Amino acid sequence: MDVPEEKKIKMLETMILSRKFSDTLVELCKIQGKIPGMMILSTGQEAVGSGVCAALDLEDVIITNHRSHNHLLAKGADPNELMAEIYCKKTGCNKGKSGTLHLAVPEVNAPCTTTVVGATLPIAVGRAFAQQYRNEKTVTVCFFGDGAADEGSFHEALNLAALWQLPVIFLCENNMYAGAQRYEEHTKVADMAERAKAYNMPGVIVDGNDALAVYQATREARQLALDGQGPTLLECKTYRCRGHGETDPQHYQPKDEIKAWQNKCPIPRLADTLIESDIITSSRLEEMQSLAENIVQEAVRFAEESPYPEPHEALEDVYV
Amino acid sequence: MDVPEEKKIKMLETMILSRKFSDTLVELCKIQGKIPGMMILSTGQEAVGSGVCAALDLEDVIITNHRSHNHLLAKGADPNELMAEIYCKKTGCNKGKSGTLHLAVPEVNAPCTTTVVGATLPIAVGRAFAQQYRNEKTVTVCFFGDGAADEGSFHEALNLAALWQLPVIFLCENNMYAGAQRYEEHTKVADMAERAKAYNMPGVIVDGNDALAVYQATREARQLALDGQGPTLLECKTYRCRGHGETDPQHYQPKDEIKAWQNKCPIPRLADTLIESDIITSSRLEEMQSLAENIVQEAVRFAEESPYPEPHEALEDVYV
Amino acid sequence: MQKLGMGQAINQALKEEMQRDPNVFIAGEGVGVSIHLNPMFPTHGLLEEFGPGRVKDTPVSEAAIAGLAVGAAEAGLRPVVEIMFNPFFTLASDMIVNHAAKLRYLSGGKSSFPLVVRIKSGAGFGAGCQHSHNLEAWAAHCPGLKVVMPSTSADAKGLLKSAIRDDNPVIFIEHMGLYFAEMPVPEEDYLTPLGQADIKRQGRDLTVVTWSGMLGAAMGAAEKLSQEGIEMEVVDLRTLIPLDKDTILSSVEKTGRLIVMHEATRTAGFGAEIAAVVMEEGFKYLKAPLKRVTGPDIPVPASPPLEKFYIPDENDLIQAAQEIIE
Amino acid sequence: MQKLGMGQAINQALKEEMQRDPNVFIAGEGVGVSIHLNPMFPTHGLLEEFGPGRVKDTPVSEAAIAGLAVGAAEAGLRPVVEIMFNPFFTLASDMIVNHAAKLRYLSGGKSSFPLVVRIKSGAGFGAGCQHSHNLEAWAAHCPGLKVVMPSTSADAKGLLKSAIRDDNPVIFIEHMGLYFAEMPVPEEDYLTPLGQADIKRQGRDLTVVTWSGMLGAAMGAAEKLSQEGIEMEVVDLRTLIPLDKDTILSSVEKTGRLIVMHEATRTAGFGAEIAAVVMEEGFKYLKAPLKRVTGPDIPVPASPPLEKFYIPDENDLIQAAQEIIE
Ligand SMILES: Cc1ncc(C[n+]2csc(CCOP(=O)(O)OP(=O)(O)O)c2C)c(N)n1
Ligand SMILES: Cc1ncc(C[n+]2csc(CCOP(=O)(O)OP(=O)(O)O)c2C)c(N)n1
Ligand SMILES: [Mg+2]
Ligand SMILES: [Mg+2]
Repeated sequence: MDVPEEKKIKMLETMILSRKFSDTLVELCKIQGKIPGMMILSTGQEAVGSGVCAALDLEDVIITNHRSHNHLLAKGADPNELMAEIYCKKTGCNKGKSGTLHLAVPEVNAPCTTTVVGATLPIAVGRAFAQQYRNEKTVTVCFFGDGAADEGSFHEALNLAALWQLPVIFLCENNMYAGAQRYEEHTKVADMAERAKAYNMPGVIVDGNDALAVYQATREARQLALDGQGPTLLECKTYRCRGHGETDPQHYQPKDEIKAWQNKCPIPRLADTLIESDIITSSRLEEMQSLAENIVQEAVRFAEESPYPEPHEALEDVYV
Repeated sequence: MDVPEEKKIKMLETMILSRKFSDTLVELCKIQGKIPGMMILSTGQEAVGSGVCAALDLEDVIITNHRSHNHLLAKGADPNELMAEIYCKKTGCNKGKSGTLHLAVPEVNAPCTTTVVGATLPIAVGRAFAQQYRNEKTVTVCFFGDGAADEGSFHEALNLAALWQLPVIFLCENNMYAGAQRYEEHTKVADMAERAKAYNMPGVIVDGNDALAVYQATREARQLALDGQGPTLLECKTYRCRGHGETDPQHYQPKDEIKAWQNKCPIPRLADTLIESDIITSSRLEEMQSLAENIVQEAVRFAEESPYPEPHEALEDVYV
Repeated sequence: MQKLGMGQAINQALKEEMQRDPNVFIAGEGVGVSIHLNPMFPTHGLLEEFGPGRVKDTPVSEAAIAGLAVGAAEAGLRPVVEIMFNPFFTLASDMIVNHAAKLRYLSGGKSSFPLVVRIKSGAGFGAGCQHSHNLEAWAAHCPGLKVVMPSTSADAKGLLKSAIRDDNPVIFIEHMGLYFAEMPVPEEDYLTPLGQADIKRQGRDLTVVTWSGMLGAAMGAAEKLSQEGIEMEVVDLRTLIPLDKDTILSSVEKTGRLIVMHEATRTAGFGAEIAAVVMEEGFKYLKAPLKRVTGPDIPVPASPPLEKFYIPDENDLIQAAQEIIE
Repeated sequence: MQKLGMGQAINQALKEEMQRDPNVFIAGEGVGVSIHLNPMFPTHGLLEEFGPGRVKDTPVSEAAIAGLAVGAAEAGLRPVVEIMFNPFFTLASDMIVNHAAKLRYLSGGKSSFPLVVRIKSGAGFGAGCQHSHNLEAWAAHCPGLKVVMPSTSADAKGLLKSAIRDDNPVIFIEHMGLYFAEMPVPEEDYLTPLGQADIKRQGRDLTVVTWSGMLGAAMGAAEKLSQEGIEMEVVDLRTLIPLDKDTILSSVEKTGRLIVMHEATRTAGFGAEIAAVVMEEGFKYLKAPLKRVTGPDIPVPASPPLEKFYIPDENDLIQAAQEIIE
């Protein structure tokens, strides 16, 4: 399957934007009191969210987890509102109720983000059930980490989705760590994709640092789902280049391992491919970068200038 | 591996006893007010509990579920105390606190029985962990049904047991139904043993109506566990000849399916083998049957004559 | 008027709502093909009427069942899922408490989760504590959830229909003992509003606030007390959240004496909340300290005399009433 | 005397008990290798001291962690397992509530389950409601469990050691805010008994009953009220189950006025239980209705002004005290 040129460009753009967004947050969250809560980034993993979301229509749904920024930006969430929410401001996409961890952006069909590890999966099953129930020609993508694949909810969700042949893609973003635990320290199975067999479901492994490969695998899984052939477990192998969160000293991650993966950074990799195949020029790449820079600057400005919610607003939005 | 003769005899004895026990309960629980609670039996599945437990030492542990009578009798639980507990009498093995569903018999290393489907598995992991921690030369067998294999607890338990190479045998008693649901209606995977792959654990399928095969498979899994090679998922294929419980009209179980499996009854099957191979005579078989008859009669008498607990005893045994 | 057990009344509510709104579907263990062929059970016959597309039998997977409801509700469907017995609420509780109850708030009000979780509860079946464990106080302690516990068939029908049409997640707890007690139920389509307690019997001498399986005992006790000249007002709470404080407080204002009765264990049960509310807002009305008539702080035992000891009954209430009147 | 944060005090308790009893082991997510290299955290350095055989890092699998404790405890080990944040108690709750709490009862007293589940809790970190949700009332409503919530480092050490030596399952809830507040802790091996509240400050005018993260606010408020001439007695509950009714009731007998303060949401929180107990057994002592100072009935929001609004503080307590005194 050939990847359309505009999709390739789109992926590169959202990856560059995500990286700029993250890099900016790295700096901002060092400033005491600026950004509340934990800061969990996906630096180095951008090919996954960007590759997946480029393969989706706006009507397709994603359900994402604590490491969501790249997924949401790639799905088209407004950077200003995201940044403002990360700042916990009133203008944030969730009025400051969520903060950085549970960003919900129903406008782009990213309606539920949950930080409970493994919880994305049963919810995605429900969301995909609604698509099947209403005969929609859409799918749901469920993001989760390798650590989440050890939660009971993974198992229940995959079994049910396979049984009912729901239009859902279980997207395991295997970044080789779950908190401070290396992959081999939390499971004996060599590849998470192997677990698909337990549900008689296709399991696919893809190079998660290759946006084009991620795109293609997603398209294929999406087609299966739309054809009524049910779910796919898609494992994207990538690497968590930064700590679990920004306060994590990464003492357990070998320095040379980090280095080696930094060298496999998905962004230059895709950029080089596009330049080599004359899809973009290097000056276009620079434009993309400065556009991303501008977007993020603007988002920061928007967030900084926005007010905090008033205390009593805490009482709103509990019930309809 | 050859099955020792005395083990073969033992298995036949406990199967006959279990069946007599169940058949008696079938009649008793028709009598209004005689036996409280649900009556859940394993008629036709006796080769599983009897085959497994014959392969264990007394020091080996079993953790069992709502369909426990055969497992417990085969492990050596006292029929009088079991029956009295099923009658909810004071002399029951759990003083009437448990009733038929959660019979705990720590004396024979059957310390925890739980009716929460899937809950046997994490507990068995803990029990096997203790064996490993203390370097005991014993194993834990965890009984559960095919339905239980869809619970999240199954997944978490198998992953952890494999990771730590715990001495546990996950014994899936696949009786083709989970409540009113046929196997194919609750999962897409052809064999539950296939799920072992998801944890890089051996998965073994055995004819659950063949006590000798169950014995042998258990011995092998036990040896692996004792050798420090960790857990095995052992699927015994059998059939639930009666309803889920005794009030279940079995309207969803095809009559001829039941008939066909009744013809595969594990008891005559083992009895015939033992007679044909001259291990027992048919008069010995009759003796076994009347011995079982006596044991069960005596258990019923014991239970009937025993008093109920005094109401205020309800307040005891909550805390140490 | 038709006479229905509570299971049948729930069945009627489900049927009417499914006929009315194609977005309503039901899911759970055995909600379609069941081990019970019993028309007294809530989902009896619905598979035949609505087909397997809307009556979904699930594997034994409580977290997935609840997650199904959360995800489908976000999409605008109106799931009514069943948790077979109250203790298994634990297995669904992350999805219900951390998701159904919180995701709307976390979205800043953008998403809503119009779902109902039906839970069978109640002791009295000799099944023991892994089947019988009343956990309504857990749900009541989680902002974002509504909690409904009907005690009559007619209320069950009207309340379930309201719950299904409510845009919030509703925990709907059914006492199985009531499935078999036939009571009058209006034939027509009616809604009983959530958040309104119902005075099931007027009285001037003391108030008992109760709900679910205990209403019968309360009414029986009221009858007997009346013969002694003590008139007990029986307030059937019906919904725990939102809590109808007004009805409770006016009743206590009138009678000056309050007993709370529930089947759940005493400590940190929902009776404590009633006590606290009345203490805070109705202290001046009280002529005597409140009493709680509840299950003792033990797991529900299986043996009949023990289980009977566990379940609060008419006599316990009568005794408490006599003490409080003195 | 050494000054320790509560995390360090817990660390010391764990270390001493592991040295004393080879049956004690710890397990959980990141209890060995952690994303925090911070000596203020409870399990810091234990892996190095006791090795991977006794300090078990687990996968992200809360049900398995709790099941590990249940099974190992039945065998006579003394597991101390950690649930990372209180909302994830849901995921472990079947194992804790239906098994740890009930299996002894179901065995007729034959088996026991000497295990400790340590749970990190508390708002104030801007992490939002899926990390911050105080659920002690859930555990307190489950007979078979003991529930401990220390508010000082010294108590935490002594209570955890008692919990580990207790033959019952103990839910031990730690407020993370207290990890970083250094307080004096005796060096030696001592046990603080479960089931005894502690009067942290004497007073004659009113009583506040509180626990865990709220003690600081209570002490602060007491100080300020004292300057106005109001002497507030501060009862630190320390263990919710078993509940030390005697200490609460004698304090209320003395002061005649009661406030309960907790961080958890108000409705069906454990404050309600205190209210009910005092109403039932200390009604005659009360000169004014009880008040509750608690989190409002909302999920914990992330944004600082909203989270601050959520968390009850000194001023809320002072205001309630002034109102109750009037
Ligand atoms: C149920 C639950 N348990 C524990 C945590 C704490 N926690 C947050 S992220 C994380 C690791 C998750 O690893 P993985 O699924 O691989 O995702 P990654 O962080 O690597 O993207 C843990 C344990 C949580 N949020 N939820
Ligand atoms: C967690 C939980 N959910 C539901 C039930 C109700 N239930 C009891 S047995 C059963 C079916 C179990 O099927 P399986 O595991 O195959 O065991 P079998 O009854 O066939 O031996 C169900 C759903 C339960 N006891 N526990
Ligand atoms: Mg990971
Ligand atoms: Mg089965």
